[in-house]
Amino acid sequence: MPKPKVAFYWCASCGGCEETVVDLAEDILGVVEKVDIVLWPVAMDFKYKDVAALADGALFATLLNGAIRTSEQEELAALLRRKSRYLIAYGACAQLGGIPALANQFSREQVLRFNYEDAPSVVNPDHTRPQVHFEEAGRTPHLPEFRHVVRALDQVVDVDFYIPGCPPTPNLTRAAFEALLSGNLPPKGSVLAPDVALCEECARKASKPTNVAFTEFKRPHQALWDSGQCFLAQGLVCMGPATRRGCGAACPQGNMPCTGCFGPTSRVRDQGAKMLSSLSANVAARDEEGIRRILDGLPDPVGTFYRYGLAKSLLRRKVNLPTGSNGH
Amino acid sequence: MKATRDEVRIGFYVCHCGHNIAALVDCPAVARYVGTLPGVVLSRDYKYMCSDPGQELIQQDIREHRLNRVVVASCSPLLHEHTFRSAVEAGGLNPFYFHMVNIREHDSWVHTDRILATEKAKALARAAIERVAHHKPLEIKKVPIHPDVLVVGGGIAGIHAALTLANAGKKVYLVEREPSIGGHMARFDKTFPTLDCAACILTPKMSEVGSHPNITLWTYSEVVKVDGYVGNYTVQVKRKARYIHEDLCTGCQDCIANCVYKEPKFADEFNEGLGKRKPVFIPFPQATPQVVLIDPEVCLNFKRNKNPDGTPVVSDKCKKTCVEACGERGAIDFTQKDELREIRVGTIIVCTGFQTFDARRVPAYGYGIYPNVYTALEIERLVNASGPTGGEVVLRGPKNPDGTPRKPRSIGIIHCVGSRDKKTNLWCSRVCCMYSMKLAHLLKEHTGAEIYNFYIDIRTPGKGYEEFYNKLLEEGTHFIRGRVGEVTDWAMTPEEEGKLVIRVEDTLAGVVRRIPVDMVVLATGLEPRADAAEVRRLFNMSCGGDGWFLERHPKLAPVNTFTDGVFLAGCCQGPKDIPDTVAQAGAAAAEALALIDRGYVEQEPNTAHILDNECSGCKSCIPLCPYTAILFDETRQKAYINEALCKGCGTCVGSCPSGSIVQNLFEDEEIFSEIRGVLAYD
Amino acid sequence: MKYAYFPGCSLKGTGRAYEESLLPVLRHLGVEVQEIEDWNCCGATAYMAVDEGKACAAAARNLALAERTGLRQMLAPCSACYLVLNKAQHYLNEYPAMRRVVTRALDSVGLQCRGDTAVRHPLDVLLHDVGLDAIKQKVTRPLTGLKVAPYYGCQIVRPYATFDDQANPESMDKLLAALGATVVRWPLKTKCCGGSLTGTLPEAGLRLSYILLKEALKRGADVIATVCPLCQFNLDSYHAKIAARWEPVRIPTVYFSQLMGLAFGLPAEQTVLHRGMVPLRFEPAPAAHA
Amino acid sequence: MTKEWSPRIVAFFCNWCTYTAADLAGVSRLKYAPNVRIIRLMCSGRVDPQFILDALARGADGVLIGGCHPGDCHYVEGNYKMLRRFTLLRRMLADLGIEPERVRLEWISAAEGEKVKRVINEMTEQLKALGPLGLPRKFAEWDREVIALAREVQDREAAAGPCPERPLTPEPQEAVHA
Repeated sequence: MPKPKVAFYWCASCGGCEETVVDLAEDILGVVEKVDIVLWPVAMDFKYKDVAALADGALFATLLNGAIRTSEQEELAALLRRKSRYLIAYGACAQLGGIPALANQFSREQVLRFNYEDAPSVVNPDHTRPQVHFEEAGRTPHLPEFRHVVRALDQVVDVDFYIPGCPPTPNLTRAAFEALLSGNLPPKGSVLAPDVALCEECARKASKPTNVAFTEFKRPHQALWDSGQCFLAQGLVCMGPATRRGCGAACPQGNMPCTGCFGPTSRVRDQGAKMLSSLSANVAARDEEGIRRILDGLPDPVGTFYRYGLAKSLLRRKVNLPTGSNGH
Repeated sequence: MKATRDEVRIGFYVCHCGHNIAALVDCPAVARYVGTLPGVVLSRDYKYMCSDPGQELIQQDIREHRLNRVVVASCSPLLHEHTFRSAVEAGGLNPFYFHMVNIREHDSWVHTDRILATEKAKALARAAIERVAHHKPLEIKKVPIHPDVLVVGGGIAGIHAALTLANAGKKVYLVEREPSIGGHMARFDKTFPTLDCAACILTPKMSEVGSHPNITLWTYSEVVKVDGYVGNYTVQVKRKARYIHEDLCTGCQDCIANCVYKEPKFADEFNEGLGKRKPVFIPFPQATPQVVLIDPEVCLNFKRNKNPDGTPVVSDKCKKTCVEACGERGAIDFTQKDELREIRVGTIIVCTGFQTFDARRVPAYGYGIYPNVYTALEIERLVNASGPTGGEVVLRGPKNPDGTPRKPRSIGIIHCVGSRDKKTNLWCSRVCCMYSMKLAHLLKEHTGAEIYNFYIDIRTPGKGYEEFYNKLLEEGTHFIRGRVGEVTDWAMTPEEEGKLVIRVEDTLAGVVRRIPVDMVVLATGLEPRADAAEVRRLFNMSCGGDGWFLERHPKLAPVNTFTDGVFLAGCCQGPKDIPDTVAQAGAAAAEALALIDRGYVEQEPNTAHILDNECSGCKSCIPLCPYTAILFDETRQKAYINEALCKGCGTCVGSCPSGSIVQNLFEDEEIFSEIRGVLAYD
Repeated sequence: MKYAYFPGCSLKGTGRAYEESLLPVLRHLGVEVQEIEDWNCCGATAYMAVDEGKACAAAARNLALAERTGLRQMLAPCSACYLVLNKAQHYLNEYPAMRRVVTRALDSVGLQCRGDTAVRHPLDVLLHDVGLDAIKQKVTRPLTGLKVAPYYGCQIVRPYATFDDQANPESMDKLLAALGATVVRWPLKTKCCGGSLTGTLPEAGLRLSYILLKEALKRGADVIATVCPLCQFNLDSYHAKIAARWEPVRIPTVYFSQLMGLAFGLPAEQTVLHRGMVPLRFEPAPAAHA
Repeated sequence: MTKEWSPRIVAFFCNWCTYTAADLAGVSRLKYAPNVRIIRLMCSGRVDPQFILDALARGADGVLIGGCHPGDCHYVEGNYKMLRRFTLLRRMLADLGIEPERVRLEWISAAEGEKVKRVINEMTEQLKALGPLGLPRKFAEWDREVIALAREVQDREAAAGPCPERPLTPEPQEAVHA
C-alpha cells in the first residue's frame, strides 16, 4: 500500500505554522515514515502543474495554513480542496482569519495607500501601485487580485477539520496525524483540540478568587506581573476563560496572558462577544460613570477580543467600509 | 440529542380572541403561512383558544396527529401560558414542548396597519416554530413551603392577618417598628361610618395578638435583611434596645411615677406632640405589649453624644429612682444593646401602612404659622377621652378672662390637603371625606361650634357612607364646595378680628367668600412612607409611579406581588379605609394559607446548570449570582450550581465565556432560533 | 460672581431710589454687576396682554444682549422685568411657534437668543450667593427697634418663585432680621398692591393699597419694605386720596436695599431716604461693638 | 424590495418589568410603530452580546434591550450586569462602524406602558434617519468577489476540457508569495 500523500500549503501566512511542523523535531521522522510529503512550498520546489496533474482526491490530507487575502490563494485553496480527501485548516489564520484578519478594520484603499505611499519608510512620489495586469514588451505579466476582505479558509472552500493555534503546538499536530492515519476522526467540521477553556490546564487557576471584581484594567507593558498569580486577578485581560485549551497554557507559563489564539469552544458563536460579556459583567462599579472609567482600561476592544477571530466574528468586518463591488 | 428537524411534529394555533386579534391580524393568512413552515404538521386558526373547546381541540390534535410540539399565537404568556401548558399536558405531552406567541398585547392592540400587523404576527409565529423545535421536556420543580409566616407591620392589617393565620394554627412572627402595635387606627377616636370607638374594637384584637400562643410579637423591631426564595425565606430582624426586659416588666408603671422627672416634659409622639411624656414611658394606655421603654435621647442616665456607631453612651449620672421603684423585678437594664435575630419563614405579608401628608408643604393653609391650625390626626387625639386634653377641644393662645382655655365657636375643616393636586400628590386619598365628616360630627358634639367643611367632591363610596353624609347635613354642618385658597389672620371686618379667615371660592354660589373661624382642621391625605423605597427593596417588590407598592395585578391579584410568597395588605399598597384594609389582610392571610396547606410551590423549571465536562473552572460566573447559587468544587476544580437556590435569571449563562452553562427553556439555541424567526421578512 | 444687570425703565424713572440704593449695597458686598449695553423696555405685563409675539421679542432682545456679554447670570431687580424676562425665556423653550417668531425678529437685527440665561432676583442673589453671614458682618448700624413689614408683591413669587415659597416667602424676612430689624408678621406680604388699577380704576386699586397700609399699621410696623417700584409708588404716593376716601394710614414705604444701606452705614445719598413721599425718619445708632 | 424600507428592530425585554410594561401598553391600547419584535427573557442580565451581534448580522437595523430600573431588578442585580456589558459593547460596535443609536438600553418598569410606546416610536424615527444597516446584503456584496472568481475558474476549466493534464492556468510566472 503506497504511503498516503500529504501536502502542506500556506496562504496569507507568517510562516510560523511551517516552523511548528519542523518543531516536531525527530518525531517528523515518524511522520515521514508513514506519509509521503508531496507538496511543501517552504521546503520543496513545486509547480502548479504538478498539483494540477494530480488526480482528484489523490492527496490524503492537506494542511493549509494562513488566511485568504489574494485570488491566487483562493485558486490554490480550491485546487487543493479538489485534490485532497481531507482539507484541514491548520492554525488560527486558516481557522479564524488570524492576525491578518485584523485588517478587516480597514478598506483595501487604506491598506494599499499606507503600504505603498504613507508608510514612513516609503518614497513613492508618483504613487505607483502594483497592477493586476501590465503590458510591457509584448508580455503581460499579472499579479493575483488583492481582495477587499480577509477570509478564513472555510469562507472560501469546504473544510474537513481545524487545527487551532498560532501556531498549533507540535503535540496537537502529532495527535492530528495519528487521528488521520488511524481513521478514528470526530465528525466533519470538528476542531482537533479539547473542547474546554484554557483555565482548566493553567497553573495560575488556583490563585483566581471566586469573587473577582475589576476596579481597573492594565495592559502588559504597564506593570511587572507576578509569575504565579492569575492575570485576571491582577487586572490584566487574559482571554483564557474564552479560549480552547490544548497548548498547555504556553503563554501564561511565559508570564504573558493568553490572547485567545485557540479560538472559542464549540458552544460559542462569537469568541469576542462572549469574553466581552464575561469580563465587563464582573466590573466592580454600578454607576454609569464608574463603569466607563474602569472600562477606559480597554482602549481597543476589537484588537483585544478579536485578535485572531475578526474574520469569523458575527460582524466579520467593520461594516461601513466600502464594499468590493464599487471597486475603490 | 436534540430532536432533528424531521422528528419534530408541530401543531400551530392562531387565536382570533373574538375581535381582539382578528380585527387587525389576518389570522387565516397567518395559519396558512405557518402551515408551509418545516416541522409544522397542523396549522389552524380558531376563535377562542383559551376556551374549553379550544383547549380540547389541542388535546385531540395531539393524539390524532401525534404532535410532539404545540405553539399557540394569542395573548400574553403572562396571562395564559399556564392554561395552555395544562391543556398540552392533558393531551399527554410534556407541558414544556409548548411555546406561546404574543400577537395581542404586542401586536393587534398596539398597531393600526393591518398588513404590517399580520406580517409581524407571521414573523413572531415563525420565531416560535423555530424555537419550539429545540425545546426539551422539563419537569415542574416542587419547592417545600416552610409553614411559618412573617407579618411586617402591626397596624390593623398586620393584626388581622396575624390573627387569621394564628387561629388557623400557623406560627406567625409579627414585627412592628413602633414600641406598640395598633398603627394609625390606635390613634383614632371613633371610626366612620358607625362611629364605634376605635379603641373598643381594636384593643381586644391587640390583646388577642399579645397573648396568642402562635404569634411571636416583636415590637420596637425592624426587618433588616431577607434572603432565600418562596417557601424558604431567611429573615434578619433587628430588635432595638428598650433598656427594659420585656419578660420581666409587668406594666405596673411604678418606674414612670418615680422617674426623676416629676412632670412629663417631652413631646409625646403618640399624641402628635400635643401631650407630654417622661423619658421612661408607655406609648398609650392600651399599648401591646404592656411594657415601658426608655428614650435614650432624653433620659439623664445617657450622655447626649453617641458612640461612633450611633449607639447611646450610658453616663450613669442619674439617681435611677426608676430602678429602685422597679425593685426586685429588675426589669430595667441600661446595658441592653440592639440585637439581631434570624428566623426562617415560608411566606411574608407586608402591611407597613402609610404616613399622613406633611401639612407644612402647603404654607398657604398656615399650619405651623397659626397656632389654631391643626391636622386631622391632632384632632383625633384632642377629641379622644384618653387624649392629652381628656377629650376637651380647646384653643391655643389667649385664655378666657377666668383663666379657662377658650373653646372654639366655629371650626373649618379643609378636605384634600395635599391630595388631588399637581404640586403635591395627584391621587385621592379615599378616606379624608369620610373622616372629615366624622370629625365634623365629633367636634359638633364636643364643642357645639358651627362646623364648615370645604370640599371639592364629597366621596362616600362605602356601605353606609352616603347615609352618614346625610346625617351630617341634617346636623347642620355647612358644606362649602371649593378648593380653599388661603387661611389668614388678616381681618377685613370687625367680626373677623382675632379669628382665622378662610378665603375660598364657593363654586356653587359663584362668589369668593371669607369665612372667619376659631379653629382650622386640615384633612391631610395619605402618602407612601418616607422609607418606602428601602423597605420595598428588602422584599424585592417594585412600586408604581406614585410610590405605593405595586401589586401583581390591580384587579385580579391585588394582594400578590411579583415575588412569589410575598403578599401585600392595607395602605402600603394604596390609600384605603379600615374595611378594605381588613378585607385585604384576610385575603393575604388566605393566600399564605393556600401556599402553606398545599405544602409546596411550583417553580418554573428555568434554572441553569453547568455542563460538567465542559466547565474549565475559570470562576468568572461565581461572583455574578446574587443568590450565591454558584459554588466552586475544589476537588473537581469546576463550578456547579445549587439548583435549589438558582432563580433562573440567566445572568451567568449570558456571561459564561466558554458557553458551558445552560438555562432550561432559555437555551442559546432556542434564542438564536427565535432571532432568526423574528427577522424573517418575506 | 458677576451679573449682567438689567435695570428696566422704572429704576431709571420713578423707581430711581431702588437702583440708587441697590447698586452701592451690592458694591459694598463685593458683588460685581455690568449694565447691559443698549437694553430696551421689557414690555412689562401690559404689553404681553396686547401682543404676545412682539412682547416676547422685545423681552428676548434683552436676553440676547445679556447672552452676548458672556455672563451666565442676569440680575433683574424690578418685579415686572423679573417676571417678563422669565416668562419670555419660558415661552421660548416651551413653544416652538414663539421661538420661530422671536428668532425671525432677532435675526433681522443680527441677534440670536439661546434662552439659557439664569434670570435672578436680588433677594435670591443676596441670600444664596452672598449669604446672610456675609451681610451680617457688614452691618455697622443694626436697625434695632425698627419694626418692618416685608412686602414681596405678587410678581416675583408667582409663577417663577424658584428661590422662595409662593404662598409664604421668607427670604426678605430673613434678610431684614439679619439687618437687626424686627420683622412684623404680616399675612398680606404677597397680596396685590393695586398695580396699574390705581391709575385706571382708582376705586378698586386704591382700596387694595389702603388695605395693605392699614394692616401694616395695625401690626405695629414702622415702615413697609418692598422690592417693586410699582408697589412702592402705589403705597407711597396716594396717601392724600386714601385719607380722603377712607382714613389716613401714613406709613413710609421704602426699598429693602435702602434699609440695607442704612444698616451698612452708607451715606444719605446712597440710602436716598429723602425720595419717599412719606420719608422714613430713623437714625440707627452705631453698634456697641464694632 | 417591493415595499419601502422601514427599520427592523429586535427587542429583548425582561419578563418582570419591560415585557409587562409592553403588555400594559397593549391593555391600555396605546398605538406605536410596528417595527419592533419582542423576544422575552427572564432578565436583562440574560442578554448575551452574541444575541445582539447575531440579530444585527441577520438583518436587524437596531436592537432594543429593556430592563428594570437599577435597584428594582427581580433578581437584584441582573440589570447592572447588562449595563456593564452594554457600556463596553457600544464602544466596540462604534469601532466596528455601527452607530451608537442602533443598540439601545432602556430601564422601563412594569408601570411604564407609556414609556415603551415613547421609546419604540423614538428609536424607529432615529433609525429611519440613519437608514438601513442591512448586513446580509453587505455580506453578499463582500462575497461577490469570491463567487465571481469561482465561476471564472470553472469556465476556464470547462473551456480547457476534461483532461486533468491541462495546466490550470496559462504558463504562470513564478508565483510570488504574499
